[in-house]
Amino acid sequence: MTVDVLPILPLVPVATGLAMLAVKDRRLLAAIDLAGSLVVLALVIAVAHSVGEEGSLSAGPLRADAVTIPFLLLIGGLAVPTSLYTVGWMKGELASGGMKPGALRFYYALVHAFIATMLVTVLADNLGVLWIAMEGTTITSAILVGFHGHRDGLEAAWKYIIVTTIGISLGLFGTVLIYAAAAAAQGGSPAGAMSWHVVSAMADRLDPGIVRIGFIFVMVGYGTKAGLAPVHRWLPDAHSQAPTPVSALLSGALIKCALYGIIRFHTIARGACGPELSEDLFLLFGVASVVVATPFILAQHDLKRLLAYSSVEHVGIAALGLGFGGRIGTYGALLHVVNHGVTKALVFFGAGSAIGRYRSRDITAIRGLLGAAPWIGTLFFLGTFALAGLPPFSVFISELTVVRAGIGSGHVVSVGVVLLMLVVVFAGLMFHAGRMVFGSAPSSVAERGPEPRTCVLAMLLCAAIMLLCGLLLPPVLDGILARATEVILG
Amino acid sequence: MHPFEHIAIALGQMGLIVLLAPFTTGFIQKLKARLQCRTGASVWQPYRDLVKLLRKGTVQSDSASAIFRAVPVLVLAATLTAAALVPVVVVRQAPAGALPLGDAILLLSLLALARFLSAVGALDAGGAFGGMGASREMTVGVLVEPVLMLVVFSVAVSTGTTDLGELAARRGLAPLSLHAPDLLALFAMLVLLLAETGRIPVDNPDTHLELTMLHEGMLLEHSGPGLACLVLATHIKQLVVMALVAAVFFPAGMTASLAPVDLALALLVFAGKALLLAVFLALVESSYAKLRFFRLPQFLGVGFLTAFLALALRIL
Amino acid sequence: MTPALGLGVMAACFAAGALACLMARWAPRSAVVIGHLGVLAGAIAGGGVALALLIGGPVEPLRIALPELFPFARMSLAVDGLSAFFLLVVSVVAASAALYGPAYLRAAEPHKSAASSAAHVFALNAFVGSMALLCCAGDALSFLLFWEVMTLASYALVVAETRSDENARAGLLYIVMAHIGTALILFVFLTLTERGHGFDFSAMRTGAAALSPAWRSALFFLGLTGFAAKAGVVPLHVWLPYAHPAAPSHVSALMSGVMLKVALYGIFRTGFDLLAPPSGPLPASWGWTVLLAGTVSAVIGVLYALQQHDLKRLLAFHSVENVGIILMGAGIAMLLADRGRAASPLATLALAAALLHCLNHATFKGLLFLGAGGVLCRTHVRNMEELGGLARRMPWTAWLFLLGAVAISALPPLNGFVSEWMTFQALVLGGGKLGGASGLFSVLAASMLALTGGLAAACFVKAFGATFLGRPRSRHAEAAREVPLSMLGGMLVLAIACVVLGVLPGFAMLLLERPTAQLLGGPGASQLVTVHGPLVLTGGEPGGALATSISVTAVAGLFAGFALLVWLVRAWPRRAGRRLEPTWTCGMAPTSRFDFTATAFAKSLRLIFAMLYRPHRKVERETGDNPYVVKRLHYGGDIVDVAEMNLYRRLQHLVTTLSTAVRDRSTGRIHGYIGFVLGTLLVVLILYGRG
Amino acid sequence: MSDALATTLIDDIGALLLFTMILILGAGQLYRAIYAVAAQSVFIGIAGAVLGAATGNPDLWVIAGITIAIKAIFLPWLLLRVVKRVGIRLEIEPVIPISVTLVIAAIIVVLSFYLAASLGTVRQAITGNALPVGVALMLLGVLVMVSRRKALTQMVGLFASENGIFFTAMAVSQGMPLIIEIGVILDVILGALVMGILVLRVRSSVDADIADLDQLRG
Repeated sequence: MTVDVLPILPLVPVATGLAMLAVKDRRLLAAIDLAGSLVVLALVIAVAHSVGEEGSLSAGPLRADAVTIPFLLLIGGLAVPTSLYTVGWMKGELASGGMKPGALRFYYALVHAFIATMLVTVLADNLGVLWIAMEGTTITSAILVGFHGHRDGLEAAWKYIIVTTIGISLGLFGTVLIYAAAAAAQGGSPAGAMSWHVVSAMADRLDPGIVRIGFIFVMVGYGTKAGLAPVHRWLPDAHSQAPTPVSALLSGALIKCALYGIIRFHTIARGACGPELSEDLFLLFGVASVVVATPFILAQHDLKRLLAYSSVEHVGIAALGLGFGGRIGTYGALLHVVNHGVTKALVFFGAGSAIGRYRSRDITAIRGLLGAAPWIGTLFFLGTFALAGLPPFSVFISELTVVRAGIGSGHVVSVGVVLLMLVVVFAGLMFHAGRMVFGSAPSSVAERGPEPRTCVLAMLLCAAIMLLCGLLLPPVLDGILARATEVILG
Repeated sequence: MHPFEHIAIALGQMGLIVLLAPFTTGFIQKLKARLQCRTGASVWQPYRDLVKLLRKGTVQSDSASAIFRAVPVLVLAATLTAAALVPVVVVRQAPAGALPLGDAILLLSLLALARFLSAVGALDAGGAFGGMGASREMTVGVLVEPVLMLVVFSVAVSTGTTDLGELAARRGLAPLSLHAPDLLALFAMLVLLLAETGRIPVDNPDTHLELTMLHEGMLLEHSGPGLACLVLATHIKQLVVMALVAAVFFPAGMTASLAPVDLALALLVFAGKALLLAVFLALVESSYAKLRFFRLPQFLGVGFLTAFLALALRIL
Repeated sequence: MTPALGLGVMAACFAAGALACLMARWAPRSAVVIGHLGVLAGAIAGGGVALALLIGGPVEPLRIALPELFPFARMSLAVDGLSAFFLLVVSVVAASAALYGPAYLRAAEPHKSAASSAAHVFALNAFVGSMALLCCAGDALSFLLFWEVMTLASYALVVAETRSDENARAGLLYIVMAHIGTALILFVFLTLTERGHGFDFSAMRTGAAALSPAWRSALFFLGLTGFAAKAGVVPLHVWLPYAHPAAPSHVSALMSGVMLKVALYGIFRTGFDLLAPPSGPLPASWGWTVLLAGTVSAVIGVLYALQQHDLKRLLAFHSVENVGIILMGAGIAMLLADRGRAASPLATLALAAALLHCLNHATFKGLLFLGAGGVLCRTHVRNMEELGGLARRMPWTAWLFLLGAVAISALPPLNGFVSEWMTFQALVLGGGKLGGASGLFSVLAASMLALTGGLAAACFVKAFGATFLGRPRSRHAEAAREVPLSMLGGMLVLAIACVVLGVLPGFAMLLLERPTAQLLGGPGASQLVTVHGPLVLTGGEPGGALATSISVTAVAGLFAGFALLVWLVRAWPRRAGRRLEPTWTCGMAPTSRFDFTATAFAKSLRLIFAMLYRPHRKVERETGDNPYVVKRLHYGGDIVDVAEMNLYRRLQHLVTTLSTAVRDRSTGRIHGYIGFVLGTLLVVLILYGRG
Repeated sequence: MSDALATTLIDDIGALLLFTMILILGAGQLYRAIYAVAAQSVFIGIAGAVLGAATGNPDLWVIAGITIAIKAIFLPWLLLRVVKRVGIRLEIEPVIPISVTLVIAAIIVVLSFYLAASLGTVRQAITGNALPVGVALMLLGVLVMVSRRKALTQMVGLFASENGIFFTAMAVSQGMPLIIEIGVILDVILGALVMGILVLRVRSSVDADIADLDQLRG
């Protein structure tokens, strides 16, 4: 494979975004959107294949190594179902007046800009470029969150942009400190002090004191972006007010990119000041996320906020995986990131369609979903089962691995607390999902037209991936994750 | 010894019980009458009643199902099988090859089966009295069974077997080998004897006032040969329980050999024991009033406590 | 046909049955039939494999590696004696339920949509298949996977009709309790696999051996709680009376008869096999807890069953009672078990009693649920107060239900008595051997078992009487007709099993030979059967000091002989025939209102055990103008399930108030959000800042 | 320009920066806060120039110029235009009393110097005490955002904390690579534009300050 695939990858969504600005017709926009996503997916698979063979690909500030591939696959994997879902969803929005035809092209362009910034974040080898791309994701997604323009959307957008910008500036300060440490280690010459693979190579020569403070700033900064408790409070507002495809991307991919950022610095900190610091911090934030999310899931009224808090909980579980450390823990965390991304997208699609159909986000107002929309109802219910961690689905396998790592590394108390919280959350999710899915739909909703085929297709795609990874772990994915674990643990 | 000979002995003893049973009831009725200064019916009256009933036609409720007709047969069969299990005259070490008959738990369960089936029969006729009789009989059953089992267990725990034949053999045939735990167990057993045979403090056998009768309530709807079977079963059950008390607490007098003279002597001793218990029953019946139904738990509670003390003394 | 091939055939049958749901869109009726045929074929194959392993076949367990699904764990099947026995239990009930299913569905839910019948067929095959394979699971991962698939499939069957909210609530309570159980079991298994560096049971055994006794006991109690939540032991039984009646009757039979046993299989596997110390006696605390839990479950289960007037809820509560009886047997077996020295015959007797009661309960509970299903599908009414007089209209179902009632009340000729008699022997003679306070307690447990037997008898006289006997008390009962033949076939299979296991217990002992020998290390259950083969059953060393033997076969023979004799005596002399007259009700014309209803029947026991029931009643008198003339009287009385009220309502209330409090306290203000970021940063800097 | 002189100059500028941050914290009027941020940006420009001279790295001069142009001139102008368009009252209503804010500020400064003291060898890489000053400035900027009600003052706080990061970034040995600096500034500008748009849209549609909206909770 020629090396130049790498720089093209982020440019493709930028190109499609610009092309969309000039188009007004909805169907054409949808077609370009889908085509763009498919191209991105193809390129991602190509990059993954070549990294599989050559270990790493680099072009200028961008570099794709084993750790990047799972996240790259996740973003590419989610882009296609999201654009597929947007086709059906947009028809509904235009019909119900949620989206003005004039703003259509800006919406599509922003979504592709958002995907482009996420791709750069994940591909960036230069820590500064990583930060800039992260800031880019914040800005594009903040506009998307506030796109509807009504009061709640703007409030959510404001909170989102302010809190995450503060978070990211903390991240920048951490990056500066680590850059300083790298420069000092190279006897003052800043050559390559910003590029990750250089810094991580000489991690053991870095001054542990400054790397310690730098990592703390990065952990808290990018942790805010990733939605780790107690700095998670913007996440439910932003993810619940954003349009459904955007909230699927936010929950499915964006918080994972933030976690990717922390993983990059985790490798450096492991080298510089030993594994205790970063693993203790991951453990602290992980347990906090799972514990804090539980009461909000139980006593929730708004469907999308329920799913947002579930994202907080699952990011906490991924952080726990990294916190338990060791080969199994890191492997489990990466597997959980991928599994949760796909499952959360499926459930957000189901929730979006349900809200569109029932015209209300209140859980008590949505009843008899199985009756009103059988396909969407069943897939939504299966997705909730998966989120709750029941076996035939993939999330159970990754949670099992994380718990195994926890018991193996002797953190029995935190494993006990987490298992308890997972059971309570399971009860909460089942209670809410049961109330929504069973019973009989109010008559006004029941005959509200057939389910859009593209939405069902998108959900089927996600469900297929979810079930596939649940029943058997494909060796390709297993290989990718194993290699990524090798690189992370240095 | 040929295994079927073992069964022949059991059947022989069962025949003995079937013959003696109506006589015991007649004797108790006669004794009660005498205590109340009236002459009362003759001792052979129960036999005449049975023969009369066997010859009469049956009147059956129109709403009863086939189960109603089958119940008398099954109840009598169960009671007869129970009668075959209790050692009356002969007590032999069960030879290795023989089919062991005579386990106490099996005996009590067979009596419970009889009670179960008669209650079902009572419900089938569809009247209020049958239902009430069945409900009260089962409630008494619930309260009596654990105490009965506890008494048997308290004796079985030390000797290591619940087989009545083995029990008697191991406790030795010496007369009056009673110690403290045995005395308490005997007292509990006597309390239960009253409940199991449906005598005064628990249930009044002679009354025909529908609201008060327990065991009688279940027989109300039956007539003719069916009623004969059930009445005979009641008589046999009474004598079986007496025999059980005799076998468990004073096994003296039973023979191991089959010589006719020993058998006759053993028979006399058994008759003496049975009549002694009959006198106890008659005395209690004529000196106590019937307890209100919901006072029974306290009455049987006394039995349970004594049985528990007997067990505690024996095991601790 | 080697056992491995048999297992493959079984799995294939279940898969084929499950795939039958695909054709439900065009031919729903034949899809249901084929689905149930798949279950039947799978059950027969499974039963064959189990019998082959229990009777003939090699002694060491059969190991089959499954295809490698997950890289980190080798999944495998390992069928040893214990697994084979429980596979047999699953197969027996599954076969009869499969026979019973199609006709029942056609009668009970005639207008079942294609989609829901497809879902039903798929879930049923998944349910039975996962239970069968769960018994044969050879490693922790496949055990957990099949365990959860079993839970999910049964959840789907419970909430099949999506319309009724009551089902949804029952399903929710069921799946949450099941999940709590799974979380505990997951924790125990993972701790063992981590210590033993491997997922299969042998690695777990080495892991357990490496653990300290305190850790091993802690894991045992966690595992016990987990499995008890699924088996319906008293404090954790609350979901059972809601979930089992909600499912279709043949599924309730499977859930009550078999799923509870699979949970008990878990307790046997962890208690006697995985966590058991390699030599020396099991820790006494294990035996005590299990015996205590068993006794409490048995007594409370039957007491609550007595006051139920919904036929299927009554049977569900009886499952709690019978699980208690099994645990009593297991508890005394744990107390007596001593792997070091030659296992005492009493321990073998106790374990044989517990395992045999698993099989017996599966048969008669299955029979009773199928009978109740017959009543339900003909009358569409579950409340006993509105039934009555069905014996004349449904004679076959009535006789089979009566047979099941006699069996469950542990009365002689049938199988309930045999396993209960063995439990009595184990408790009494075991108590004698243990001596001291523990001996006293185990004999007291024996008398509690007798109390349970008495209560069960009273309860089933009420259930049978109120449902089948007397006059029909409603239009539905009036219109009842006999159930179709295939349903009777299903019930007959179980009835025959009850009779055979009751009259010839010796054969059951041969089945138990392999499991008891494997778990207790000593000679198997066959030592309990003396020279006369299947006829005589003895507790303790044959001929030794503790020999108590009974010949149930002889007793059954005598009983049948006498019954025939009495019947002849009664029918022989020709005399005036039979007259049919209305029942004597003090001269008034008898109507169905005169019948003794279920509430009236259980009233006396409700007053006696009022302290436990805490009954509360409300009586409204409707009087017309004259206050002394009562026009109508409304009587409402029910009992409070103490465990449910204190434990579950309070817990639920606590969790909801706590979470709403936390949620309400969180303000939406952005300053709070940024404050949290700043605060977290400062705290982490202070804690971790300086190296 | 010798190193010792550069270090003393950087320390002096650091003190000035801290002083301007105190001004922002204590500002009663919005105008004063905006002018204080402008002054702060000017000082950072000067620091850039000093470091450029000391290390002879031309990039620092470019950065100093851009900082002064963007952060000292363009952003305050943008903020003042928004203030005029929105016409909000000039007083700054504090969420937590000013005295408490000042106490917290003191704690933050002490903490940052305490932390910096623990870093032995690497201090040479960052001239003077730019590191503790940078940490203090950033944390105080966030403190301003926490303690002020109105959206605009929060934006002021945000720019102040970004200035802190810039100051430390410039002080690191030869300074951050140029493209990174320019990228960061570009992002700050974009962020400011989006925030401004949001404030104006809420002001026009709902006529309430965006920071007061707190419907989304629980």
